[in-house]
This record gives sequence, structure tokens and C-alpha cells, in this order.
Amino acid sequence: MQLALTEDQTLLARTAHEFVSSGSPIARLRALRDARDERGYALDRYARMAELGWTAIPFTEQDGGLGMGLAELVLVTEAMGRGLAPEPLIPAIALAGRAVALGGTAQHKASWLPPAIRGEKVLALAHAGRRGRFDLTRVPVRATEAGDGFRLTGEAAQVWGGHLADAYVVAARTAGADGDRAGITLFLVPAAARGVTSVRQHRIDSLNVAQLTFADVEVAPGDVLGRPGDGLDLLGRVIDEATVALTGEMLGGMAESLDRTLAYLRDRRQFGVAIGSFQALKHRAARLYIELELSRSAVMAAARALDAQAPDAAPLVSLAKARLSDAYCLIANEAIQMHGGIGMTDEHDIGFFLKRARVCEMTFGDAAYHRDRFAALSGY
Amino acid sequence: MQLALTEDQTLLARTAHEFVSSGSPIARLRALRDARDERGYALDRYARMAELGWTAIPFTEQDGGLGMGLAELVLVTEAMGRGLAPEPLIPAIALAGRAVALGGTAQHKASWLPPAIRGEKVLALAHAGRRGRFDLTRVPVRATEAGDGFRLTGEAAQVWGGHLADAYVVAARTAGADGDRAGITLFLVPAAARGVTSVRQHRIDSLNVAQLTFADVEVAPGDVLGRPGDGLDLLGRVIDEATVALTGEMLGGMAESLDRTLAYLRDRRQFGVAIGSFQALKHRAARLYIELELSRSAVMAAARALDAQAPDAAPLVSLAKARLSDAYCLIANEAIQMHGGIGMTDEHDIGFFLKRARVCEMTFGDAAYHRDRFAALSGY
Amino acid sequence: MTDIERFRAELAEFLERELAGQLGELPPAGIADYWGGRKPELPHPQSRRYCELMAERGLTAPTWPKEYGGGGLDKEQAKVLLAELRRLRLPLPLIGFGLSMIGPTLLQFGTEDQRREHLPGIVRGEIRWAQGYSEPNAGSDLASLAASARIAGDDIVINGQKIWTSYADKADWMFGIFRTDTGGKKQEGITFLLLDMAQPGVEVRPIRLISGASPFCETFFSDARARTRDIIHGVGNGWTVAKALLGHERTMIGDVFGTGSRARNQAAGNPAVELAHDYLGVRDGRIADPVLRDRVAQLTMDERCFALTTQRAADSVKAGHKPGPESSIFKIYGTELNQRRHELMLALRGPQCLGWEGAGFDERELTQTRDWLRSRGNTIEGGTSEIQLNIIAKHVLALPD
Amino acid sequence: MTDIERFRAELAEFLERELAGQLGELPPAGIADYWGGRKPELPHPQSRRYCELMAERGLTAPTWPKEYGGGGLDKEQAKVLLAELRRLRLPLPLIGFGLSMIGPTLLQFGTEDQRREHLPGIVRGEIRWAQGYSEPNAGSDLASLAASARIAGDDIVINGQKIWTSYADKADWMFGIFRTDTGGKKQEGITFLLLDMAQPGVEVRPIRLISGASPFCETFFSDARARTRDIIHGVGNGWTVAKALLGHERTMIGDVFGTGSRARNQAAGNPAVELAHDYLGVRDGRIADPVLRDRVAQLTMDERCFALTTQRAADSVKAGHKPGPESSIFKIYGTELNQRRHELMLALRGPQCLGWEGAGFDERELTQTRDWLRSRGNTIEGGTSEIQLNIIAKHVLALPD
Repeated sequence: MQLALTEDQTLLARTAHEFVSSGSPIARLRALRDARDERGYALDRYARMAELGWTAIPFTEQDGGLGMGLAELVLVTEAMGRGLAPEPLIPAIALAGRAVALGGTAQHKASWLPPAIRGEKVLALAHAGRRGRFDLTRVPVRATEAGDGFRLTGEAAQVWGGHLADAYVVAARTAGADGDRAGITLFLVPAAARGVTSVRQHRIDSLNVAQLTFADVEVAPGDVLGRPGDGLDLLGRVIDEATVALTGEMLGGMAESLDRTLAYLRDRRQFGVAIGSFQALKHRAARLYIELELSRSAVMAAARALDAQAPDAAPLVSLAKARLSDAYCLIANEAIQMHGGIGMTDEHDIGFFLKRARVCEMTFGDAAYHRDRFAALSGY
Repeated sequence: MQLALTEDQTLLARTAHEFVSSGSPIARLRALRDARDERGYALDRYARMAELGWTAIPFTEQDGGLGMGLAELVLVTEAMGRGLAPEPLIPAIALAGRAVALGGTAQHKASWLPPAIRGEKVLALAHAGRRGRFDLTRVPVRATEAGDGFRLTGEAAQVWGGHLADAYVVAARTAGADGDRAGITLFLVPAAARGVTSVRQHRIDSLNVAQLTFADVEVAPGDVLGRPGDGLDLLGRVIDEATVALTGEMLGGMAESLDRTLAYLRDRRQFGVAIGSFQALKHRAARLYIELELSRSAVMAAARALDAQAPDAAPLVSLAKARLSDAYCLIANEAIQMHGGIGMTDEHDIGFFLKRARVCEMTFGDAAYHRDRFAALSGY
Repeated sequence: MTDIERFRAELAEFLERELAGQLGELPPAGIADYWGGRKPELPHPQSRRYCELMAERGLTAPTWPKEYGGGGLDKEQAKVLLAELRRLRLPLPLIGFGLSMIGPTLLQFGTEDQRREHLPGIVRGEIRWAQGYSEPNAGSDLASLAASARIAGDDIVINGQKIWTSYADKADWMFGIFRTDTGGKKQEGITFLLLDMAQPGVEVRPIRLISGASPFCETFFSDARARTRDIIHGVGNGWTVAKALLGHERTMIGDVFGTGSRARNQAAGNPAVELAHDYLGVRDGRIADPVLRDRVAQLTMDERCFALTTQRAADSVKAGHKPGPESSIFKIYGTELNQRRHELMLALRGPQCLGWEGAGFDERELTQTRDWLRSRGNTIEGGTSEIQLNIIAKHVLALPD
Repeated sequence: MTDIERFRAELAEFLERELAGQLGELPPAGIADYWGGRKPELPHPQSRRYCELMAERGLTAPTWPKEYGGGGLDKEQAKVLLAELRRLRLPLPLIGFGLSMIGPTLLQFGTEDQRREHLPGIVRGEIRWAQGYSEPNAGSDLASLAASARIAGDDIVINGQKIWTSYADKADWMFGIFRTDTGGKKQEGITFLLLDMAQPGVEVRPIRLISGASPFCETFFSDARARTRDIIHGVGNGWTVAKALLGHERTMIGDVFGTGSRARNQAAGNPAVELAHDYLGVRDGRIADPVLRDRVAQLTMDERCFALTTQRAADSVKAGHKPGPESSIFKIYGTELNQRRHELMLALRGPQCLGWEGAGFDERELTQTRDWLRSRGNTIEGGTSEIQLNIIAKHVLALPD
């Protein structure tokens, strides 16, 4: 595993950064929020990302993708994290798209992957309920056999990218109970299916998430991704991949928060000097920088380990998510504190990072969850 | 509960402070250490403490004491903690002495309390083994019935004040197993009893502790303190009392470490200025001061709650011990760091506080143990 | 019957008979506060009349001298008043920065004329006050303020901007500090004055915080006018007045966080424990997640310890000692505790802590999240933690500049 | 056969046949290092002869030029040498501050005469060196040093004190910095020179640390003598030489803590997990105490992350990038990690972590405790953490002075 960027990767990172940072990204998110936009992101912007090839990164060339991996995807999500870009690249591609690619039949793939890669259709993953916390075995939807197929009932919460999506990958329990590893099945359900209701949820980060209700939704045997009852491994795998993509976003958010704070420390004057000359603030800023550098290593390592399907990939995913969760929240908190009163105003942009940091922390497991998982995977 | 000192208490604190700080207390401890003194403290000094009435504080007037309580005792131990006085006031009086006072017969008291209060005889409590950690139910000595009495076998570790002591209060298991609350019996065993061996242990704090071996030591029914099999409550009570006395000592050690560090910060010059003018050090010093003030409140509250046998006395003991453990270690670590290289030398006194801080932390339960106990006592 | 017993009896007579007789239904304790002002908001239909009738006896400002409309009560009598209100479940008749800030300041620094002009209006709840201190470029370094006051005959012409003026959008008058001289030391050349906000040169804009709407405002002055007779303690002496007032404010904030964090060590009544039980469940009588249980215990113990420290400070004063240096820690530790409590609550709720409004989150979750966001400001407002640490290092620990 | 293959073959021939033939038994890898000097300590009976025979071919200083006794090898050949030693399980023939510090310094700053006089003795392990830098009043602020060097003809007269001179009690010569001029800027007036320690004016006293005996010493100079020909880089230019050397030293320390904290994420081979299993036990396959288990995981993850960061820095250089600013964090984070690891070990052992020596504690417990005490110095020596944070803030984050 080489923890250095190739020339191609450096170029990709630069392009992504330039694209996202053009056009006042935070102002764009603010406008979507204030307009109470139902979609929460810009279709044209997402289409441009698809044109740039971002949506194709993690798919094989056979599936119409670029055959690259997380090492590349995290460079794109890092750029998106710097600009808090609300487009659903992670949920639609890294999460639900990859579930179709890994578990779908040729028919599934043909129907859904090309439009997903073109950015024309959006997929989302529904796997957690209001009280499921981070336990992947506690899926909120139950599937009962009905004829050849199944009938889905239940309510999924905070389905990322889920409002106005075109289809859902739904993790449902076909047998057993919470805590059982067996008995979970993934279904591919069009949003238009009878009995599916989506309600937009409004979170602090203003991103598109939905509460999905499944009321006796009928699904055919052909709608199953992978093998029935055996969906947990696939679910776990795509969540690990999306987690790494998310740590890329978090890294970008951290870096941007710190950069903005450092700029403020250099500019803001009190008592006749720049406040960045106060040693106590300097030392704290240096500590934040250390966190940032350590975080970058963790993200790069986790991405490469998953790409290589290395035996320690899973603990490295937990390592990255735990560290980034703690570090992003710390940096965002300190960014507000160092900005002082102005940082508390909605008018200032820095608060958007504080809010997104907390959402990222609580997505795919917080630091405590991942420390526990790391220890369990390490056998202690 | 009033968290303020009475006039008498203020006077006692001042006297204690003056007595301990006279005669270069750290130099005295250093000399005892370097001479590899078997006793580890000064008999004459302990006798003076007895003359000052300190050994009489927690006993009723009927038992020959002053009828005061922990609110007073912590003032004396605080002064001792400032000077790292090695005399066995806590083990002989607050721990073993109180066990005799609370659980002993008139005969036990008559034999042992007057000489203990005069400082002529030293008692010690043997209740923990090498691997018992902080669990009071894991006593290292087993007592089997033999005739009317019992026969004691086992090995107690780090018995505070135990080397060259005159008698031991021994917590032994007469029935049941580790973890059982019932089946523990306290015995009063003279050091001269056949089969008792004491070996001096050398710890980082240079205080008198012993490893005691009990090899088929015969004890009579009259040597039982309290009721057979029912000793855990008594053991827990005297350990709670001694814990509070110890937090008094820790408070003194913290205060002295901080004072010495502040003096160093004011005096030591680098780059042409006193290092205490560097803001990063100032802010850290201020944080240490906050810890000190919070710690003082915890000690005062726990002492008064135990004296009043208040219903929340036990959680307050845990509150105090947890906080003082963390705070003393933090202050001692920071004291070394702020002293720089000189603080790492054995020649400088500040290192003695670092060592004693760690011993105090590990005596009667560390912070994690007491947080767990606090939560359990609070019902969650 | 002692004097104080007679006082209590007469007061009870007034509150229970006379007041109730005149008003019919009285406002109940526990409803929103009544702030008065020219266009008062009424938490209860009788709030205004209740205030007025109390004010007629000086009971809105019970310890102020009678000549300015106060009650002229001594401390003991004032305590009796509070006790009676509590007993009868009546709210305070009036609150506001007039009573808590500018009134005491006028009593300390104002001239006889100034007191006679302004205090009665405060007592009767006719004028609601706002405070004009901070500016965008004068936060921690307040003395570098730039909003200018130019004296022109009997008038003062004011230009510039104030920020963080609480409830300025609802206030009738403002007290504040302005620069009358730009030469010399920055603390000199600051003047404390009062001005009527109902004039064209004063514009107020509420501030939204990251947590949503707030009582804070920005206030802009364009050739706004005040009168020289409303300068307090003389031109150029405003810093002295402001510092006295600020010290008062910091004590209040410390108190809020001190008394706000109640001693909680029993499971019942500890919101963190209730939340943990609800969101994490119970195993063997314990919070099911042992690591979060440890955090709950740590926070609860820290809160208890902080409450004990505020008690110790109070007990020490009661025992006749001077307030000790321990009180300098209240603002910083209290606000940080509050932040830690909110962060723990988020951790306990997990993803359900992420809601802003609407579907999928219950009301308590949404409130909690707003409160968490708001709490990030606690360590900034009323003197940042950094300033507090500087103060402790300098004034308590005697570390050199 | 390529040149490098031929080199390897000849080297193997020398090491396996010639050396073994002359010495019989060779010192095995893994024993204590051989430091050389006038009165060398021999970790193995053949240590000295092994060093001498290697030195004859310049293999104690393989990359130094041949004219000074070095091996004149290029980087690739030097790697081959290390590989062959590893393959044959042979130790390095010689280590010390001569090879690692003053030798490279002479190659950079020394005159031809100085190199010819001093380098061969270093290569042959005849002279052991110590470093004279810090003084009691010149620690972080090294440039404020006061130990004086007065030039008197061809001689220099030295007075004052140095501290933290590692192994000064075993060294033959010292290199160090002394004040030759007390006027002007403090960095000027510092002179770098060499002196023979075997003289009456030099007294060495070992320093005991809180962890026990240490290699550090204090060195006192009372009219000690050096020669002006042993001034390096000219009078008053010593600060330049010292800074170059210090930079070199800090890199070394960072490396030690960087490579010292191995990536440990599997239970096997993670000492904290082994200790936890031993002292706390196992329940349901997990460390029985869930709160300490969480701390073990946190530390292990932090160590892994740090190891990944040192790897990233190395990979980045390998990929042709310049060393990035991330390397500035190694000293501070590596030393703090080491301290945290030791504190965790104490927590896992509980009261058994308290032993200093003797009965009731096993050898591993006693060593652990001494190591913990010693680790408190890690964040002080070689540039305090505070200085490192200053450096990051200024040079990496571009925050103003």
C-alpha cells in the first residue's frame, strides 16, 4: 500500500477542487436551504459532476464505469466536503449504486447503472430506522412472503439522497430478529412502486434526506439483490465503502474549516494585534493541524485497503471513521470559538461546517461505535 | 451541609500546615528513601503528630478520641499532602484504627486504641492481594475453621503502613467466593502471631508498605471484629473514610505542586522573559487552578457527608476520589512539563509529587472504578 | 407582632385581596416574563395592569429608594416579598435591563436629575432598555470601540454600529458607550450615554444565529441624536461606568450557569440518564452501553462538583469571608459544562440528534439540537473563555504579563 | 555480474570468510551497541577487534570519503552492506555521536586539517564523543548560553557548565558551543569547538532522573583548555553549526518515535491487549472492563494512525515529493503517544504499577514503571512540545509572531 498520490490522482484532486470551489459553494447551499428546495441540491450541478466522470469512478468498465476505486473517490468527496456540495454522489453512487453493481443481476445493472452514472437517475439506500442507531442488523423494514415475492412494511429514517430519488435499495428483514446476522435481504424498489411514500426531512445540514414509509409494498423475486436472507454482508460492504467516501468529505470539511479559521486568526485584530499572534490560540491551531494530518493518512489508508480488499480493510475503515468523527467535530467547535461572536451568526458561513460535522459524525457510526468495532475486529 | 470552615477548623488547618512545612519535609522524605529506612517514616515525628491530637481526631471521646470527624481529618491530611509526610496517619488511624473502633469489642478497644492514639502502636489493614485490583470482595486471605477459631492463609500486598506495624486488621474470606458480598470476616491479628511474615515493599512513593504472608495463622473467636461473615460493610465503611482522608492528602499535594509550578513560571526566564508570561502556559495553569478549586469542594463535601452519614455520602466519596485522582495526576504531569528538564531530575523535588500522585490514584480505586461505582450507586 | 411580621401581613393583604380584587384573574407564576415598554408584549391579559399596580407601591423595584419610585424596602423585606410571591404563585411583575442594569448604574453614577428623569419610568415598566456595548471590531477588546458621539451644543450626534444588543428591536431606550475622543489612550475618550431609539437615525436588525432566531440585534446609527444631559458620569469617563456594569453582568452569567447545573446524582431527574435509558436501553440495571454510561457518570459528577463549588462560594460568603478567587472559575467552567452536557445528549440520541425541524424528529429532539447549537456561544458571550483564562492567570495566579 | 553484485560478493567473502577466520566467534546481532573510545565497554569479547577490522576497510563509516578513513561507498553499496550484516546476523561494528553527529558536521563545516585530524579516530572507534549544548539557564532558549571560551594565544580557556550531555562520563572528547563574545545579539558570539575531556579542568557528574540512573551528565569547566585549531567554522559562527546539527538531531528523535510505535491492530502482538487480558480478564471474547477496552482501542488506533502518517511521509518522499509539513508533527505526537501508552499500561496494571524495586512486583511491572517515569521527559528533551507547537504555528500555519 503506497500512501502517496499518483500523477493522475493529483490531477483529479485539482480538477475536483477547482470545480467545487467555483461558484461560491456555501452561498449555493445557503440559497437552497433558504428556498426550502425540496431536492436540496442542483440537478444541473449533479449532471456536470457526472460529465466530469465522478459518478463513474467506482464501477467496472464492464458496468460502464471508469474502473477506479475509493482512492480516487475520496479525492472527489474531499473537494465536495470543502465546498459542502450537497449533490448525492455518496448515497447514489458509493452506497446504492455500488449495491446494485455488486449484488444486482445483469438486468438490474442494465436498467439502473447507466442512468445513475449519467446522473439522470438517483438511487438511495434505506437501511436504518429511527431507533436503529448504527446496528446494521436492526433494519426497520420487514418483508413477509407473499406469493412468489414479498411484501415490505416499515419506516426508514434519514435516507440520504432519498427524497425525489428514483429507486431505493431497501434492507429488509425476511427472517429472524434484530441482532441476527442472517435473514436480511436487499430489495431494489422503484420509488413509484405502490405503497412507497417519501417525506422530506430537514436536518441541520440542509441536505436531502427522506423518511420512507413502506406500506405493503409488493416486490417480485426478481427485485432481490444478491441472495435472499444473505444481504448483511453486501450491506456491510457498501456501507464500508460509503463510509470511506464520507471520510473523504469530512477531511475536506475539516481542512476548509481550519483554513478559514487560520485566515481569520491572521486577519482579525484585537488589542492592537492579530489574534493569531496569541500563543494560546497558536498552540490550539497547531493541535488542530496535527489532527488534520493524521486524519488524511487514515482516509488514504482505508481507501487503499478497501480497494485492495486487504485483510485489515475493515478495521482501517473504523479507524478512519472514528478519527474523522472526533477530529471534524473538534475542529468545527474550535473554528466557532476562534471566530468568536461572528461565528455564531447564521450570516457567517463557518456554522455550516459545524452542522455538517455533526451529521457526518452520526452517519455510518460515530467514533465510539467504530472504536468498539475496531476492537471486536481485532479480537479483543 | 455547610461548605465553609469554622474558626476552629481554620485554626487546625493552619497549625497542621505550619507543623508539616517546618523542617524541609521533602528533604526528610528523600533522606528516608536514600537511607533505605525500613520504617519509611520517623517515629518521633509521628509521636509529635499524636501530641498535636491528630491521631485522636476520628475517635469518640469515650474511646479516648476528640470526637471530631473527617471534616477535620482532611485538613490535617491536606497539610501532610503538601509536605508528602510519610507518617501512617491514614492507615493506622482512619483505616485500621477506625475498624477497631467501629467493629471491636470493649476489650479490643481497650488494648489497641489508647496506644494507637498515643502514636505508640501502629495498626494496618490487610485487605487486597496482588491481583485483586479495587474489588473489596476479592480478599486475598482465606480463613478456614479450626477448632473454635480459624486458620488464616494467604498473601496481602501493599499493606499501607504495614511494615513494622504492631497488629493487622485482616479481611479474610470465611465462606463463599470472590464477588460474594457475604462471607468476609475481619480479624485483629498481632504482628507477632506465629505464621505472620512481613516483607517491606518499595514503591515509587517510598512510603511504608508491606507484603504480608499468613501461613496457617491461628486466630481465636475473640479476634473477630464485628460479626463473622459480615465484614464487608465494615470494610467498605472504613475504606470510604480512609478514601476521603486520602483525598485530603491529594488536595494538599495538588495545591503544593501547582504552587511550586507557578513560582517556577514566575522565576524561570527564557527568551528574555519569565516563561509564565507565555499565554499558552498561562491558560494551562488557569485550567489547573480550576481543577484545584473543584477538587477542594469535592473533598469538603465528601468529608461532611460521611460525618453526617448522609444518604448520598457513598456517591460523594466516589465523586471526590475520581476527581482527585484525575486532577492530581494531571497537575503532577503538567508540573513536570512546565519545569522542563530540571523537573525530570531526581535532585529536584517536584518528581516526588508525580510519584505520590500515581500511588494515590491507585489506592482505594482509580477514577474509572469510582465513576462506575458512582453510576451504580445512582441506579444506572 | 414584629415589624417584619406586620410587613408580611400587610403585603399579603395587598396581594391576596386588593390586587386580586382589582384584577380578577392574576397572571400565574411560570408564564413568560413581562418586560414592559411602550409597546409591551403581554404574556397574560393582566400582565400590564399587574405591573402597574405593583409599581404604584414600588414593588417592581423593591429595594430602590422611594423618591425614584422604588419600594424602599430593606433586604429582609425584599426577601419576604419574594417569598410571598412564591407562596401565592405569582410571577415577578416586571423584568428587564432597566431594573437589572441601567437602574443600578444610575443609582451609582447618575446625577439627581438623571435619576429623577429615568428611574420612575423603569419602575413603572414604561420604558424598555437595551444595552449598546459590543461592535463588530470591538468584542473581547471592547475598549477599541469606534461608534462615535460628537457633541454639538445640547445635542450629541451618533454614528456607527453596535452588535449583540439584546432585544434592541423591542427596546425604547438604549444605554451604551461611544467614542467622544479618538486621541490618547483608547479607554479614555469613551462616554456612557442614554438615547431614545424611536428616531430615524437608529435602525435595528435582528441577528439570526446558527441555532435560529435570537434576541440579539445589530443597531446602526446615522446621525442619531442624544442629549448631553443624558451623559452618565461625564464625557470621557464612560469606561469606568461600563466596567462596573460589565462586572455585574459577568456575575449574573456565572450565577445562571452555576445554579442552572443542578446537583444531579440520582438516576431520577438526571436527564442524561433518562435519555440513555430511553435511547440505549438497560442491561443488568445499567445503561446498556458501558462507554456512554461512563461519560454520563463523568458529566454528572462534574456537574455535581461544580454545584458544590458554587455552594462553597456562597457558604463562604455566608460565613463572613470575602468572595474568594474560586468565583472566577464559574463562567468558564459553567459554560463548558453546559456545552459538554449538550454534546453528550447528542451522543445519546445518535442520528436522531440531527433534526432541524419537521418530520421524523420529535419536539424534544429538535429543541435539544437547537439548544446544543446555541450553547456553542456560551463560551464566547459575556467574556470569552480565553479572556476568563487570562483573568485567572493574571489576577488569581499572579502570572506576569 | 554487475558491479553491485560483484561488490556484494566481495563483501560477503570478507564478512563470512576473512572476518570469521581472523576472529573466530563474531559478535551476534541484538547485543548491546559498541561505542568505542579510549576505555571501551565490550558488549562481546570480540567487539573491539570486529570494529577495528571493519574500520580498516572503512566499513564503520561506509559513506565517508576514503581519504578520512571512510568506506567511500555510494548509497546503493551502503544498503548492500546493511543487508549483508542483517543476513549474517552481525551487529553494526560501531555507533556513537562521532559517527552520527560531529563526523558529518566536520564533513560539512570543518577545514581539511580538522577532518584529517579527527575523522580517522572516529572511524576506528578510538575516540568517543559527547555533545555540550544545553545549560541550566539555556534550555529551550539555547542561544542564551553562558559557558565561556576565552581565546588566549593558541589556547582557549573554558569556564562554566553544560547539562544533559549524554554519556559525558564515558566520552573522550566533547564538541559544543561556548560564548566567546557577550556583546551584541545573543546568537552571535557563540563559537563551536572541540575539546579533550581528559584534563583536570573538566569534571563530569552523572544525572539521576526520576526514573533512576540515566546516560545524562552535567559537565563543569574550570579553566579547561581547548586549542584554537579546534574551532569549527570560525569564532562567532557557532550558532550556524549548532543549528544544522540540532535539526539533524530532531529528525532522529522524530524517527525514533515514528518507527518505534509500530502499527498494532491485531490482538496478538499488541502489548496493551495482552496486558488487558492478563490483568483484567476476558468476558465474551472481549477485555472484561469495557471502559478500559475503549481506551486500549483508542490508543491502538492513534498509534496505527501515527504509523500510517510516518509511512505517508516516507512514501511521499519516495514518490519524488519534497518532505511535506506533516513531518513537523512527528516529535510532538510521537512523544505524547508514548506517554499515553505508558499511562494506559499503568491503568491496566492497577496497583501493581506502583513498584520501584524488590518484593511483590515482577520484573516487567518494575521496568514498565521506570519506563513510564522516563517517558515524561520525552515531551521536554530534543525540543519541548511547546517549542514544536510554536514551530508548527509559525512555519506551517503562517500565524504571526
